[in-house]
Amino acid sequence: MADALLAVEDLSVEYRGLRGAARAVDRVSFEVAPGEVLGLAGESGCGKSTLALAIPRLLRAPAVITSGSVRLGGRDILELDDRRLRSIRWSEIAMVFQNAMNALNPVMRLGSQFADVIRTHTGLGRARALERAAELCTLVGIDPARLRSYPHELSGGMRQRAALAIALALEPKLVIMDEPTTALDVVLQREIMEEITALRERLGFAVLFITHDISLLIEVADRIAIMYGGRIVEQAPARSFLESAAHPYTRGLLASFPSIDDDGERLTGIPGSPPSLIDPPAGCGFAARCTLASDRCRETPPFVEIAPAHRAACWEVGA
Amino acid sequence: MSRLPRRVLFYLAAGAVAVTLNFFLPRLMPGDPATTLVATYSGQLTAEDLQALRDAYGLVDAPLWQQFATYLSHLFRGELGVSLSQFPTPVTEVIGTGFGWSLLLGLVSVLLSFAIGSVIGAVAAWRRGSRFDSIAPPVALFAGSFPYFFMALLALYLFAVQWQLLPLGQAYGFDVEPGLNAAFAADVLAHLVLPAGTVVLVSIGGWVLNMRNTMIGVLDEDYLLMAEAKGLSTPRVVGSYAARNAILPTFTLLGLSIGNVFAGQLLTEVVFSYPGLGYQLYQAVTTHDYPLMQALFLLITVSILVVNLLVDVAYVLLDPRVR
Amino acid sequence: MKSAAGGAILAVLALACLAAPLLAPDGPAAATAGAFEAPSAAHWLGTNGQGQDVFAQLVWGGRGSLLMALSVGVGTTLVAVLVGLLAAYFGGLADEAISLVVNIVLTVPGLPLIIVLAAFLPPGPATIAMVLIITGWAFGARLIRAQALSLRQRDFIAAAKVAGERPLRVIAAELLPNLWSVIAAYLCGQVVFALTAGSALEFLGLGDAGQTSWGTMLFWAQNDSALLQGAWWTFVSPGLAIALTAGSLALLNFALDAATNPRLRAPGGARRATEVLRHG
Amino acid sequence: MSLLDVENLGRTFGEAHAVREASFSLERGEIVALVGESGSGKSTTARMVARLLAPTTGRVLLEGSATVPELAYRSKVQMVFQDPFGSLNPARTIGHHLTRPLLLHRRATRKQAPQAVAALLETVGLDPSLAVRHPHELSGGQRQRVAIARAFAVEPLLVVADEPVSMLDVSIRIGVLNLMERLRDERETAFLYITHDVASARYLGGRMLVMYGGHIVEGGPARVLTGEPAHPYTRLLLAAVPNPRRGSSSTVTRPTGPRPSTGCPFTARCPLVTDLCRTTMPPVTRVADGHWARCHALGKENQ
Repeated sequence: MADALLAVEDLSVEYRGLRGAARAVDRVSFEVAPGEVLGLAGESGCGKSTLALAIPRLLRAPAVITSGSVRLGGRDILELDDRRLRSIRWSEIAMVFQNAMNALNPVMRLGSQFADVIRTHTGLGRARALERAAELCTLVGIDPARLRSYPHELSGGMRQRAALAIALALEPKLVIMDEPTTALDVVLQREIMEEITALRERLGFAVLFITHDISLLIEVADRIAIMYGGRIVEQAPARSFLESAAHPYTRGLLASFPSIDDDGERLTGIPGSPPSLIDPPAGCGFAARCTLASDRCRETPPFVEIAPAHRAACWEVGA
Repeated sequence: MSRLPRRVLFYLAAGAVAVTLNFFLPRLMPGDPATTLVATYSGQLTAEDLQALRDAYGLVDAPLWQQFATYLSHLFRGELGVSLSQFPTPVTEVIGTGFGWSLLLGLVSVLLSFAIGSVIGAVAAWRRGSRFDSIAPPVALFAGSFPYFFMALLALYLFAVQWQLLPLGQAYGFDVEPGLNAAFAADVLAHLVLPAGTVVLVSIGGWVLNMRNTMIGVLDEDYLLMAEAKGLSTPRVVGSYAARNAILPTFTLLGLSIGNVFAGQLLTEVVFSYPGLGYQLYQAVTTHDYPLMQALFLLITVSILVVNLLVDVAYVLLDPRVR
Repeated sequence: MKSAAGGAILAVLALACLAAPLLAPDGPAAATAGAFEAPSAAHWLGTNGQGQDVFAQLVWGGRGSLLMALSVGVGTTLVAVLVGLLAAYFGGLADEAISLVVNIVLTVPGLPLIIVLAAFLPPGPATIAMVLIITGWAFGARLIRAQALSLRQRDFIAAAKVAGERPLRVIAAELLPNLWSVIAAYLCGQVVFALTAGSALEFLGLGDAGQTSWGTMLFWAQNDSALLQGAWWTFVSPGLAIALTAGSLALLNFALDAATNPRLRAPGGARRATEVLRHG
Repeated sequence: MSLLDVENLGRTFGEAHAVREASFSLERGEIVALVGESGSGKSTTARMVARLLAPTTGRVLLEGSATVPELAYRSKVQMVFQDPFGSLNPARTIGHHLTRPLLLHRRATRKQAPQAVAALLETVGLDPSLAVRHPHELSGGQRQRVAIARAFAVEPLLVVADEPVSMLDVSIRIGVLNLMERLRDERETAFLYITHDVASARYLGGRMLVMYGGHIVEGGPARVLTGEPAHPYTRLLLAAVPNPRRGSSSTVTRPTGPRPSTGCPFTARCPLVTDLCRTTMPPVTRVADGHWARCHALGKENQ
């Protein structure tokens, strides 16, 4: 897509720990169009959170970006100097973290946590910034009086809404949401998801939505990418995802979700456990657990298009 | 403010324990406290003085609780008894300026070691894994485990005896006229360098380790990540996000060490014969001046309780979650 | 590496003291030379105010000091572990009462109390040891209680109950094994505390000046104003001995502490790394 | 006489009523799922059944008796915990975890213990060589299987499983759920399965009890409750669960206030709330055979 908002090319991240380097993200490429919701799903250890932090360059030692580029609106974020990097953070890329309780500064009132980011990027006075904060609160359904409270005085749902409001403070083009509703109960999760969909339709920002819950993604995302062993193994439109999923791991994952209205067929899940990131197996990481595995799988399968806007990295499902 | 009343009650209880302990201290001595007291000073004291002494300490042969009652009544009237070694001057007079000197030496050494130690600790945490971070903590720990009085003796020997750069002890020279003038202040400062310097050297290690461990904890928190993601300026991130949270546990430790100023400094005051409460306690112990000893012990304990209470009050202001 | 260095220094010191009869056969008190003789071939560390050989005093005296430090260290650690575990396991009223006592002992100043107690009781190493034990256990009790409390909430303690274990067995077989490293680190710290505090008391003249120990050596150095005579070896030798022992124990403690709290040693990011590696 | 009868169980912490009037029973070989959001009281109920927590009111009968001695109760009722990293002692080997219950309940002598441990590990699909390992060397899924093996060491009649799979990766969860089901079939062990995930409760089949605000508000066969729920809260719960097949989601009421102390706990969020609901707790109303709910709205429909 020529006019992609975010274009990630061949991005790799390594953890230089005590027992050798672990490649948490391995030559990942994907794009996000303006206003689009790209879902990124995978199990723990697949590298999705590392990828989320790599894009705005928030990774800290021992994590190191070893290759690739991250273009936002044409400019490569990895090349920016510190000052320009800071200027695009939050104004163009904002983030919502999994546990808002830890993401909000416990000793600072909510109001100042809105005001400091608004004033840093817009130079508005404190009063004007607090007015903007009040607007944002009403936008996400929080009583503006709450701006005077501290994070521990808010309920779980309210904290997550506040984090969402702060993320939208500067009307960013892209919001990266790393498991934003995983810590919430299912009813509260539904409310926050509807909140996000409504805000997106109104403000038109793009979302990189990261979660382990594929059924949630199928409802909210436009396209879904599946990560395994630090790589994207499949990417397809959300609408037809259930029927069109081709990669053995994706199919295995979909077969691991019991549903509300199934006819009681037995599910199998996926035997074995995720690959070691320290000395990753040659070729396809899923070969050890894959029923279709063959000698060919010792070479890394290409990430080929098997249908319009539908790509997968597997020899068995290739063209 | 639910936590504060409970803390005030605790300090009152601790105060009561200290007072009772103080009452029983002389009764710890083998044999009857009165006779031992009398024996040590029988030469210099007349019969009525001895009797006055007995009354002063409720050491009359009344039942214990009655003795305790008279002891308490004296206490509340501020009469801590009469010093034996400098009979008959009341103890409060003997103590006199000791409190001030202890406070001066204490505050200077604690605040200095806190400031320097915390900065080194914060830098070590911020540049985790660097060479600096692998050297600073063990060196700090090694210096911290040095026996203080040996280091003080060594410093005294080198700086005062061998190179004669600094005064040998006392709080100020005899040739200087005490008063609010520059000369006197300069002289006090000169006398302060060695005692305070040695305390700082020994206690700086503790602060380095404390701030480093606290900072490492804080730097791993999500709100630090969010602060950086918000593109806030580094001073803002370090100041109101990292330091503002790291200060909390450090503050309680600061409170404890200020409290210890009155107690821990005893060795410093003895080695440098610095006329604080600690030095006076040492003199009282060596001259078996029990009334002075008890009064000093009580004063030191009460000062520590007061300081800790102040720290608790301040802590409540610092941490909204505790309010 | 650090713990190896610490261990080595400690071993050398301990061995030297044990071998005192061989190294200084005629005992610490023998006045065989003039006062304040500088270190020489005959007297490696010179002589003190009474003409006694400083090296002999150091080696013989070390026995007393190290023994006292060890006994106080072990004593306070035992009390701390006992009190801490009891408070943590039984909780409720017992916990409230014990914590109150611990906090009071912690707030009441240590050194002045020790000095006043030592002044009232007959002087000597036994008094010093007893006084140090009475006042030295409180911080450890609070530390062990906090650790035990956090462990007690963990599910494996509830699981042990569900499996039918009896309370005392749960403390001994399930709780304690997780506390060894904390207890060992605390023990090291306590031996250092006992050594320095004990020597300080002896230095202040509250010990038994007749018995030789590193602390009393410093007392006599101060008393004979060795300082003014320039006889630095009389106080540097015991001082250095205490410092080396304390330093090596501290290094041992640091290594133990780092082992028990990996976050201190490995850089912070490693916690995320370990999560990635562990799942990988 | 059922295997387990829970009669009017209640528990308060200070003035908070964590569990109120919880009553249900369990037969041998039956799986009953206790479903609810956080704060609904489901874990507290589980801990009372496992005798880790004493009830404030009501009682738990095992095979008809409320006074079963401690060790005997433990040999019949075991528990599996939620956090795979917290439920095994980091300082002990896997072998130790399995040997202790075997010895305590005399299911094996010290000499037979190693073979018994190996057999237990194989039963839960683990390689016996893991016995010498320590918990930190195992993955989350493996640890949870060890926890299940430990529960089965005493050949219990009932296993209380408190959110046993919620912290596991999705692909591994099904493996553990299938294991629980197989053990139920092979050994006729009953399970009290505590979860917030309605879909996994339905997958395990058996009966389902829905808890809200400390009360059990609906009970019945899992398939029926997920198909035609009677209680408004159960309907809300099912509507909120992400369901890829259903597409767009229905609107959900928003919580408007704290939970009332009198009357039905759900009044604050219930679309059908009336004054009656605010004052009196709805009685148990029979909806169909083995399917009941506590809601005043039901009362009117049935008249």
